[in-house]
Amino acid sequence: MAVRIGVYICHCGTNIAGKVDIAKVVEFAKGLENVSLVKDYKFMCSDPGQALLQKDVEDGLIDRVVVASCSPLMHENTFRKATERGGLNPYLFTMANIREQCSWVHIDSGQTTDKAKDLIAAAVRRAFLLEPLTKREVPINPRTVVIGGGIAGIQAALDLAEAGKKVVLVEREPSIGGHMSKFDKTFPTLDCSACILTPRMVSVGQHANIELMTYSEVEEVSGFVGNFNIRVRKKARYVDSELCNGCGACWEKCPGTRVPRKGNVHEKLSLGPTTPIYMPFMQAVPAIPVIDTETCLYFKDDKHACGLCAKECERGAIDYEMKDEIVEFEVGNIIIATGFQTFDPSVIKRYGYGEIENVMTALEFEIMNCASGSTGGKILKADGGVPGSIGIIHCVGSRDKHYHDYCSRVCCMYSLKYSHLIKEKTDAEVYEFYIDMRCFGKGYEEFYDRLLTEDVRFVRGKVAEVTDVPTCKAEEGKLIVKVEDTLIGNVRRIPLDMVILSTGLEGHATLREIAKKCSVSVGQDGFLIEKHPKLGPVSTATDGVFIAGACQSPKDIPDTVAQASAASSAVLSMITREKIEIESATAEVDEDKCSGCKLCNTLCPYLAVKFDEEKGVSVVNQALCKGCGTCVAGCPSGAISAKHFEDRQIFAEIEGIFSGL
Amino acid sequence: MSFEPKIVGFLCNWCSYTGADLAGTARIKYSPNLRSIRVMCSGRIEPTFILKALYEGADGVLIAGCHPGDCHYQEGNYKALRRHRMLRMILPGFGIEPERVRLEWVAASEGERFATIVDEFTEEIRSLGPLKVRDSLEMVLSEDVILNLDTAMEEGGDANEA
Amino acid sequence: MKLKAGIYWGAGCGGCDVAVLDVHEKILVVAEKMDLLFWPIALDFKYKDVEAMDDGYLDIAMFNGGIRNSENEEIAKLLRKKSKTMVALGSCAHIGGLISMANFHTKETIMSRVYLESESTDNPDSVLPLEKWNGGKEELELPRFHQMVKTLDQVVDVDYYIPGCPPVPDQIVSALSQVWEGTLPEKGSVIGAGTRTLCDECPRIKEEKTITSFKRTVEIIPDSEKCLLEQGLLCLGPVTREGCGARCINSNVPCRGCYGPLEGVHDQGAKMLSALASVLEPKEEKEIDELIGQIADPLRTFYRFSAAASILRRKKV
Amino acid sequence: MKYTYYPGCSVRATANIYQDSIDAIAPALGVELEELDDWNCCGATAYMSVRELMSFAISARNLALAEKYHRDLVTPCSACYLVLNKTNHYFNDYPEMRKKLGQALEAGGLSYSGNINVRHILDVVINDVGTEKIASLVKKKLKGLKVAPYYGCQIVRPEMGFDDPDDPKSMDILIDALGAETVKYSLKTKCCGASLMGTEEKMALKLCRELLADAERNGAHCIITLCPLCQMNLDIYQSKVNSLFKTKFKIPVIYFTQLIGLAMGVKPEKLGMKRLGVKVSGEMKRIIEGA
Repeated sequence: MAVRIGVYICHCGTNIAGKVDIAKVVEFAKGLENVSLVKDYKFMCSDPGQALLQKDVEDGLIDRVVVASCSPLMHENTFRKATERGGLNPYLFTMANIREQCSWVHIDSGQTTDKAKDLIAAAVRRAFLLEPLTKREVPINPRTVVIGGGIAGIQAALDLAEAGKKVVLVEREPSIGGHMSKFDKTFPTLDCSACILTPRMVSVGQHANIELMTYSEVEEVSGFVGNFNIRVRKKARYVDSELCNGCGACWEKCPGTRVPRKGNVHEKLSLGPTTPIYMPFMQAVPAIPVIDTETCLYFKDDKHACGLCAKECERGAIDYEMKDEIVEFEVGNIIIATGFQTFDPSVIKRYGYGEIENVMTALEFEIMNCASGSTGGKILKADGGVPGSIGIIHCVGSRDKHYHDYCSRVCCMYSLKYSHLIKEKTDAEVYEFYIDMRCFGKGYEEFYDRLLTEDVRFVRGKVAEVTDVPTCKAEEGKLIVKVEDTLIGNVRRIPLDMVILSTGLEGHATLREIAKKCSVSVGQDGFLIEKHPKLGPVSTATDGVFIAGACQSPKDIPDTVAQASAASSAVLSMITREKIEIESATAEVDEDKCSGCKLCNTLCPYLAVKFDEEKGVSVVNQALCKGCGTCVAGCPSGAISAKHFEDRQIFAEIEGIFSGL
Repeated sequence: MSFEPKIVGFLCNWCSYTGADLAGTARIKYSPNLRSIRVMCSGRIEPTFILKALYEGADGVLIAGCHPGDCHYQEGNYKALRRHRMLRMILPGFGIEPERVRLEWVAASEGERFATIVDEFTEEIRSLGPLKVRDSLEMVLSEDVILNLDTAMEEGGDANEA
Repeated sequence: MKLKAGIYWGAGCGGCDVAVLDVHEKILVVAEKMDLLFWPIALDFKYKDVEAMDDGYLDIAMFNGGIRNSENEEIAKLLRKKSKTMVALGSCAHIGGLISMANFHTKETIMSRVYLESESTDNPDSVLPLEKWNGGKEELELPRFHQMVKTLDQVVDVDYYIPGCPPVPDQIVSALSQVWEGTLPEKGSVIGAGTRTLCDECPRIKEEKTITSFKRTVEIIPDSEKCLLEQGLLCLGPVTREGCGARCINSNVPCRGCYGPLEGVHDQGAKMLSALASVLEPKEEKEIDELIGQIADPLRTFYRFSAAASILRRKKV
Repeated sequence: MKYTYYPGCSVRATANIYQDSIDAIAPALGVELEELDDWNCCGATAYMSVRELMSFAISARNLALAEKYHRDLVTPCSACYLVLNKTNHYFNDYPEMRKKLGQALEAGGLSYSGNINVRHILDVVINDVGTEKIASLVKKKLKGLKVAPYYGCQIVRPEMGFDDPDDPKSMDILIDALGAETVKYSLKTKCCGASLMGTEEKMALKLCRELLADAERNGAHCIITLCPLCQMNLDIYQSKVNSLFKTKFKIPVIYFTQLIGLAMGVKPEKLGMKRLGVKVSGEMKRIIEGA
């Protein structure tokens, strides 16, 4: 039976009709091959507009639908649904964009009308060749893996677990807690970081629905939404977690050290024990030590003479023979929460980090402030003395063309927190060297105001250099910060005892690797790309993979927690659906045509194209395919076709564009 | 009337088509010479499509994809880039200036850039002049046309005697 | 009843006719089944013999060679008229063949190259072929040299295609047997060849491909076990129909594409280009250009046999 | 390895010991320097800020001349290195400037296509000759000699081309290759004040003092440099620094090429060692003569 195409032309008020001569376009469309009816309406997307086409479909007047209106990105779904309600396969509908890419962007109304005609002719030709596609559903495994056990991962895991869903939390380090566990106080409220974090860590450790894998890394992710296979490497701790009770006898007697034996105060900074067998910090979850084989005397010595910890352990938990273990499991969804790492300031030679004593990073200063750390929370110079003056340099590695363009969003605030802590703990003079103060969060500006009254010197200017070469008596034995004070218009040299570099945040070194495993893209800034910068901040281009926290962009704790909860609720919404519809417009191999040349095998970013050794042909895993069409263009024999974007459909569109000539 | 080029655009759904839509939302004005075809990824765009568009009457073809590193499908745009570089090599053999096929990266946020590209490209094509592959082919074929067989035989049947 | 058949050569090298002869003793089988009523290269027939036939008199006409001049085109039309089934035999009739690389030049440049400029030309008076010559008493007419090479189906309706440069003799017999056995497929089909690309019958080991350099056949002795493309040799096998028995491949030479593309592939050269570009290693423009710069004469490599059947068909003037 | 050599004015006058030491070691390093015929002033830094176009045109003339040699253009002087490179950069990146310079050159019967690679002799020594070769030529052990590598400002600003402008290491690795000891010298790229010596002498001397003091504080026996202006400033004006600031610096400031020569066992006279302002003495003398 002949194809009957219905063409609906939208006025969009005057948005289209103001520039496109609708009457002429209607006349034109009536003359097109296979078009059996043409209608125009003020607002096609309105209920009556949709009803118009729905009814024509219902009445059997047409079996293909073309709507010429706005962008398909705007209303393709709306009209697909209307088409479907009328009883036609939704893929038998197509759209001509005569608003965003036509009436809104051109001046001459004649040319705009001509363009609208061409676009409609193209859509009509395409419609003629459209094929119905079947909707496809896959079941969703209710278990979720959360990669990363910082505050983002902890929050997401707890949300899901509380909702009664099983979660596997995989953490790279020996304990969960992430960066937050290294903080003493949190801005702007100055509540104790450990006090708010520890209870959550304990809940994670004890929750019946959470399986915790610390000191573990995701090795491989395969499968697709609802049905992922995860392979995890559990690194050998050399301490049996079933037997260990965390008493600490092992590290108390351990003769080795992970820090330089003769190092200064700053070099010896640590939160937990500095021995090779250690817990990263005292509140660690799980409270089980781990042996650092790089520094452990037993492992360093071929004769394995030491073995002291094993002798000390009453429960016999030490196992030097322990090996890495590979664990595989299945999940339905993935939340990536791998967090950030801080910028390494040693690349900025001018600031002298790593070269000059008493230049330290923010994170080191953070550890020094921790009451349970190696200085007992005291702020000390490298030689153990009390600093009389401290400078804090903002934007180290951030807002800098040479390193990262972006603002790291937390440095201003933690720098203010440092000023406050320094003032609280010492009599030191404090300088903040800033470019702009960015105090945007709740209570942040108030905190800044408060600091302004705490006798902190704010110097607006980017620091040129930090040096220990004096030019006068007053500078001898000091660090000299050279800075242009832009508010007084002078270059200043300020001698100080200590300098803190407020280093920016960057995506973790392993982020690209994990992103690749999960088929998620990393942006030019080094962070994961979300599905939509505004409307899809926790989902990604890969269904079933969600992101939370600083792996997406630099974030403070409240934003991280919020995003983590958003990610977990997105996962819950997936789980509750039980099934998910997946892309219908996929690529497909005609096995009768495929010669097994394997050219397409490397092309798929989702690894959906695989070679079937038995049949000797390549096959596209329909559940994995996202319909990009790269393999189709790469298939030399034309054996792969792209449903809904077939060669002949695109050819027809091209012909349509020129059919009016 | 001055020559109004007709340009076919192949735009990837996620960056370039969205960027083109943004130019619309922002009401940025640009030349009306482009007719876009939406594909999911610039990796889908085959040289065949471009040749087809040129054959059908396009004076120029614009391929637009996500910026390197930003592809929604990770690496489709690199394939588009390589295909484009190779296509450029063979176009002169068909008597077509490689400049008539342009590849650009347009991000979803680059509405203004999209408009500028279309304007610039339109002007470049305008200065190159009309292409008219099909017309030129038809003209050549008409020079070669053989008279209708029956009439030919009636008129010159004897000439075939060998 | 015996079938009535005709074989004709258009613009070609005669290789296809030789391939018909190369069926050796099977020619007897052919002779048993068919009467050859027209085969100018082998037997003395005249055009007027064909003209004298009733329309549709021949059961099958096999036309090899491309359409280069008015004579080729006239006889193609004549044979079409006189035959029930029209078969394009060999690459030239099928997709233009090697001779259609001439389409990358104009008629004028070809004429001046051949009759004026070539190193072996001795033509002091710069005489060019004339279409008409008036000798006083009678006027002589020569076929007109056309502007471009065309495939057979660009001038007449073609029922079947037997590809190859030349077609494998056995495949010719098997195609013909389909005629007398009445097992011909749908009109427009390619017969005497496979339905997949050459990689299917290529015995080499194929792996996933990432191309980092291109080599010419003179530069390396390829590993005879491994895929030639993976070794950097530009093999058109992936984009070429099987059926030849991988003749070149088995001689350690890459496929040049004479069997043409599979159905649904609109342009063999562009498709090869697309597939090949997909698996190149570099991502930076400069590196890409460096790599593809290693391909010797890409245009004529990709379109060695299929220029006339390509989308653009010829160099635009 | 053959290069076109652009000496610049300094090494033919105030810094002729630089030229002598280059001449003394180049053959052994396998470096052949063919002097650019009819070269003129590089355009110099000061002139550039007064009459930019004129200055670029003067500089571009050298590049145009050098193009005929089809080789890299090598200069020992940091100021020449900076100005010639800057001219190249402006010529290649600013069409307007290219046009104007093209016209200027044309008026003088010259043309330039922008393809000359301007290099510093340190770059050639480190990256073309290589430290391996240099180490193999060492005849006199300089063990115990503490050397402060001083790069100065012009070679690193705005960029160096062949090394990290923030923390250049080329001379550091050279010192190691010669068997001497590199002292930590955090002021290695700080300005020596040369261009101020004529106008703001006190400021310039103050800058010199800082450089000398830091070298002394870090235990340096000598400073090596790669720039004729820096060398002159720190060497000739050392006594003036001493009298103004009541200091007692006695730090020889030599060219890196001289240090190579010493290690290769070239006679000190041939290297111009006798013509230094601050003579070699004390520990350095002991090491050099004793070895």
